[in-house]
Amino acid sequence: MNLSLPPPDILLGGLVRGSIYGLVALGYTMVYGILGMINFAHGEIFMIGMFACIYALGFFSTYLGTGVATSLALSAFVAMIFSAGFGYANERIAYRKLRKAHILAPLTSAIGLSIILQNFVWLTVSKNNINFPRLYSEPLNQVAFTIAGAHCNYLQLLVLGTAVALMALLYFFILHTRLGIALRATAQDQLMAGLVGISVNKTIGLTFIVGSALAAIAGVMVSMYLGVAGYNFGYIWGLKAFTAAVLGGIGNIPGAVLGGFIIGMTEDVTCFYVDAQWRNCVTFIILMVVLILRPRGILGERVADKV
Amino acid sequence: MQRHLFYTLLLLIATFAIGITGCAKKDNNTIKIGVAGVMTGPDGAIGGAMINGTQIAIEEWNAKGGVLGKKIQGVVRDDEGRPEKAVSVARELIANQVVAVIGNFNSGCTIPSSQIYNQVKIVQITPGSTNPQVTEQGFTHLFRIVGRDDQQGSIAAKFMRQKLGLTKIAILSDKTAYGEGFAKEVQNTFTADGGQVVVYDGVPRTELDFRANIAVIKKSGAQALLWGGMYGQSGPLYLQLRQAGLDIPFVSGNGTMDPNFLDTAGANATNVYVTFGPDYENLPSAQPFLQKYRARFGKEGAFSVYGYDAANVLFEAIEAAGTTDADKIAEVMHSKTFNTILGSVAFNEKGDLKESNDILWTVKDAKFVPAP
Amino acid sequence: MPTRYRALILGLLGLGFITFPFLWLGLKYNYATGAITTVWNGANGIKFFSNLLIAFGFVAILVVTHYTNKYWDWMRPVKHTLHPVVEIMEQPWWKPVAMLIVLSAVFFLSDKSLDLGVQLGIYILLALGLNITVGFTGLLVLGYAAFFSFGAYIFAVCQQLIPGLQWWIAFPFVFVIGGLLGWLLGLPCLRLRGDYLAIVTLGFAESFKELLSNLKITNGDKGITLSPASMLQPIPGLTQIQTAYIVVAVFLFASLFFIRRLYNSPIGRAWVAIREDEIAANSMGIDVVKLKLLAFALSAGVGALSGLLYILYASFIDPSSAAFDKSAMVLAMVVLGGIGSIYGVMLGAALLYLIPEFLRDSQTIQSLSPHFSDYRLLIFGAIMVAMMLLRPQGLLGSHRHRHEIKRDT
Amino acid sequence: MKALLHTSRLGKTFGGLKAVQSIDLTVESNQVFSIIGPNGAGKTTLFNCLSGIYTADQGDVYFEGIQITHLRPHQICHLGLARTFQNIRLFPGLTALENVMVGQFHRRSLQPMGILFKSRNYLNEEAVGYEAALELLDFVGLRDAVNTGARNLAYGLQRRLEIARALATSPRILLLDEPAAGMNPNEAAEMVDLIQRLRGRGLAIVLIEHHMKVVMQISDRIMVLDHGETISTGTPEEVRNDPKVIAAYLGKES
Repeated sequence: MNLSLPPPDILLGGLVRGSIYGLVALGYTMVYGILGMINFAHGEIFMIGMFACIYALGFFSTYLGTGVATSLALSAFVAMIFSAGFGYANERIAYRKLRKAHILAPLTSAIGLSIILQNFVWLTVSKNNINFPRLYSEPLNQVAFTIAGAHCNYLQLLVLGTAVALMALLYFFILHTRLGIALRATAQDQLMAGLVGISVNKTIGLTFIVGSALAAIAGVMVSMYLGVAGYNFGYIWGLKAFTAAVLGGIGNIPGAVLGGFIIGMTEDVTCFYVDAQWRNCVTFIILMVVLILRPRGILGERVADKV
Repeated sequence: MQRHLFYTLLLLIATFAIGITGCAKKDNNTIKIGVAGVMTGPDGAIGGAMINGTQIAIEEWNAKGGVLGKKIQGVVRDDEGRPEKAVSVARELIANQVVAVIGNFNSGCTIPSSQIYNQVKIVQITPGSTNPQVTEQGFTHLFRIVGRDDQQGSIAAKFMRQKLGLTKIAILSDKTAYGEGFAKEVQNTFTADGGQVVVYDGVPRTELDFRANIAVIKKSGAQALLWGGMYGQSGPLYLQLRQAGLDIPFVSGNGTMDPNFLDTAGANATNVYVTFGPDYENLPSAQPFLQKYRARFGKEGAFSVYGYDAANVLFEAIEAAGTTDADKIAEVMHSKTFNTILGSVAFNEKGDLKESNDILWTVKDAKFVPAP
Repeated sequence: MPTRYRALILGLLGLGFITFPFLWLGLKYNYATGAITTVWNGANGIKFFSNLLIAFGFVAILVVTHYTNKYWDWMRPVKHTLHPVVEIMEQPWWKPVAMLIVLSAVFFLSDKSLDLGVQLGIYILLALGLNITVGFTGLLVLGYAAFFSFGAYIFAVCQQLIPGLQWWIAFPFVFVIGGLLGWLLGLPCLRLRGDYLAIVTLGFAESFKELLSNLKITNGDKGITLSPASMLQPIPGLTQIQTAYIVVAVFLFASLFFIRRLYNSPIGRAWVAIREDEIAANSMGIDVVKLKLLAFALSAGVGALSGLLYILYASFIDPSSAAFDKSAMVLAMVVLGGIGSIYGVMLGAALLYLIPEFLRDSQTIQSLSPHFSDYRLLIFGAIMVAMMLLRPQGLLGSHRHRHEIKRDT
Repeated sequence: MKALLHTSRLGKTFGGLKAVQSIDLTVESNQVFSIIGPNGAGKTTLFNCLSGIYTADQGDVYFEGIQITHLRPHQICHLGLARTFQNIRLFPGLTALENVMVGQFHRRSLQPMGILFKSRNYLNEEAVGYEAALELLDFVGLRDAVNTGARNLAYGLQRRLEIARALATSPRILLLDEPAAGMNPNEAAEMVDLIQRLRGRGLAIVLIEHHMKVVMQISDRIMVLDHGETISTGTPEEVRNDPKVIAAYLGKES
């Protein structure tokens, strides 16, 4: 145990991880906010995003022969479309009919769907981790600048920048656009929102689509960042992102981002002060303590019981 | 009353369902051999390639007429690399009345499952588990056809200390029996040799982002990184090490010895050292097997040869014992010398190879080659 | 009608589009340059679908069950829930008969069937335990596997510290300590409602798992194997697996017996009252926190007990036993069988455990499609989704469970 | 002789909204005490404070001289205060009989061994409870619906079942929250009859009601609330003639 300040590259790594957690957590939090249900298949949609992007890269370089930067941008977009498609299918299949059933029914069907998606990729793509093509990730892995001996590469900057920008955009979207208002109204009271002319089905579908698209971006960045993609990434990263959403106060958008950063930083700082093997443990213990002290998470609000 | 009848009926059906599901067809014309190993999950490629090698051996023997005049039936089970699953696979294989077992791959799986096999005294031969503890349990029916981690670990440590002349190294491992065992051996040998281990840490098996660990290593001023773990994590670890601007040697055990590592690490992977068995690719004895394997499954894995050898040794022993009695087979295996692709093989009283033939490999032009 | 078909066709087209690359394209890396290309890989998709052909059998079963849904009601008990004890004074004849059937099965089942039976029994016990919280009291617990591995680890650690610890001594202790852990965990979080409890228990299970994989005393990720002295000793005249079967069966019957009695007592009625309406129950003089804690502790105790049975049988435990997939599996058993219905839960456990086993081992299916065992989890997931859509109250659950577990408003 | 239920300067605020403030009320035993007032006057909030669902911010509640302000709902129930809810809160999945038997919970000696092994004592208690529950269902006129699921009962019967369930806790005082809401005159008359009979059992009753006819018919004392404050208390006759009450109900005369 040392008491010196952690080196800057640890803080940077923590920030990058945290922003990815935050992006995935947004999907959990949005669905929870509007439906009051936990979307257990969200992690798998994140995982689909990585694979869709890798396929798209291959497709563009085979049939269109576009340059590296163009291919990447296009592929990220394609990944968003595919993830959004899976997210929407998830809502249609596992949630729409069960919206009024008791809470365990959609939970079970979502768990079932996540098993399906995981095994689908496992069976059709690969049982092992596959690589993110180096040609596209290597230029971004060049060192952009160095502070205090810490190398910061373009990818890390890109991840951080994209994450923060997307979160801000989403926040603006929810607060200030017509659709955002419809979304918030549906979250408050579905019946009433329907009565004042909001299409509840469309709004909920949209929530899934937006959340899934964000997850796809996170997926693309994760597979670039790690160099690999695997069928079980959805479970591993999804669980952490879910933890982040809960920590920040599930249903609360700034909360998800905050939770993501807290968890990312905690993990990496634990690695420096204690030991890498304790990082998950410390994270979950923090979660437990926060939940016991503030049951609704850091930014969550207390809701009074209706009698 | 109807309801009571219904429940009784349901129960009867359930009992019979268990009965039918569990009913193994008795067949006296085959010899069942259990093949257990990791086929899915992060180690799926390397374990699957090992099992493919075993399968080729089984087919060759069946083409020759089988063992003791009976066809060999391989009962292949996936332990997913998880010890818990390996134990239930072991129970299942025993219930299936297998004569002997080839497997498991991961040391973490072999150690608990061997205890199950030991209870009923079934011959088990592992083609991939290198942790010393596997054979230190004192089981008479357990054999291993690869080198041990203490041999492997001391080779790696001596290489770093004496050949590269390093004094400070960092050690990272996954927390499995294999990874941690290997890391421990290196640590012991390296410090005994006058070196210093500045970082010693473990990461979970599912972790792929090592940037925080690398930052710690960088700060510690280590001159080399030793990784005790599997190729699934080696690739990203190597990539991230180089991205952080650390060009120190990356030394690892035989878990890294898989083409998948090269795919991830990239074409210009340099300064990588891996301990592994002899160079089979240039052995004339391996050529027929390699041709057959490549024609059928594509590029072989590092442990395909070991899987093939383990199966051959086992069948030869059964043939020589003239019976499927486990005690007899074990006796033969302890006493006989077998000819395999990797040379002649004999087992000591622990079940280990009498002579380990591990050497150090390096990567050159995206290929593993023996280190000069 | 046409609009319905149009939606269906559009949906299928959409699904076809989003699954297209995964099914029909292959990836080719060029490792020298790091570039990637895709190739048409029709064989992949054809293999996928041809292996799934068998699944049409299941689709047929589901369709049939869907249309015979209304006839199912005769299957479930006439009086489904609790009744005052005075009404059920007479002992049904079928119970001892059923017990005898199950117990005597030990003599004519093969070892493999006994192995299945033992594991199934342990799963049923787990599902029964979880049913106390999720089914009776309406507390959604997502980290139930933590109690399971806790029970197993308690014994595994103790037998390391006390050499020669006999297996049968452990049962009462493990039950009590497991219950105590449940009680301690419940203490701070039972003031939370609904899904927050679920989240806390999930977090607890994960941190427990991480703790297990880091502590020295639990031997980290490598797990603990029992020493031979502490393993399940065979009853004279029986093999070890037969003994295990009988021990599991006896514990299963005992828990079934006691859980049913509790369910039909004032305590059971209070639990259901809490599930149905917590505030009303509180106003009717029920100490909600105390009863919830009781349910939590009992459920944890049963979970720990099944963990102990597991380690006695498998003689090995490692941290992955506390992972979320096990909790999810047990929860799926409870939900699929019918929340709150004791027999439903047993049926759910039996189906969910036996279906994948059956799919893997059936010779007929193997010969029709050799790789089918790989596809069993996929089909398992599909069954879970389909069941929820067609019969959200579970197989033996009644319709009235639909609205019971309310969401936070 | 202490009053059965007594509050002093009771107040409860939600955020900035003063739902009820400085309420003083006194209910004597075997009295029917009605609380009336326009919608949003704070009647139900007052009930929730009395029965412990909300904890009052200011002031105290006394039950037979014992301070119950900070007790939890079940503890208040144990002392002998039972209530019904404005929007019926039965246990919909249970039968009528089971609903009533839930109300007997706190009077049982719950010995785990007794339950698990069916001791004689436990079986006796269960049988006594069973008879008592049947008697109560008979009393409220639900004899025929003993084994009907609460969800399947008609609206009026659900109200009655709620009363039977509250009675099963053997209270000294019963808080009824709009028992006649949404009923036609016939049903309302039956409800009046039921309340009279309840009084005959020696219970004190606190009633929230909008049916003026019902209130005037059966109340001993009436309290009028408006905007969380008491504007009038007295006998039906006094309240009816109170100009403040008329103003609150009909609007201020200009």
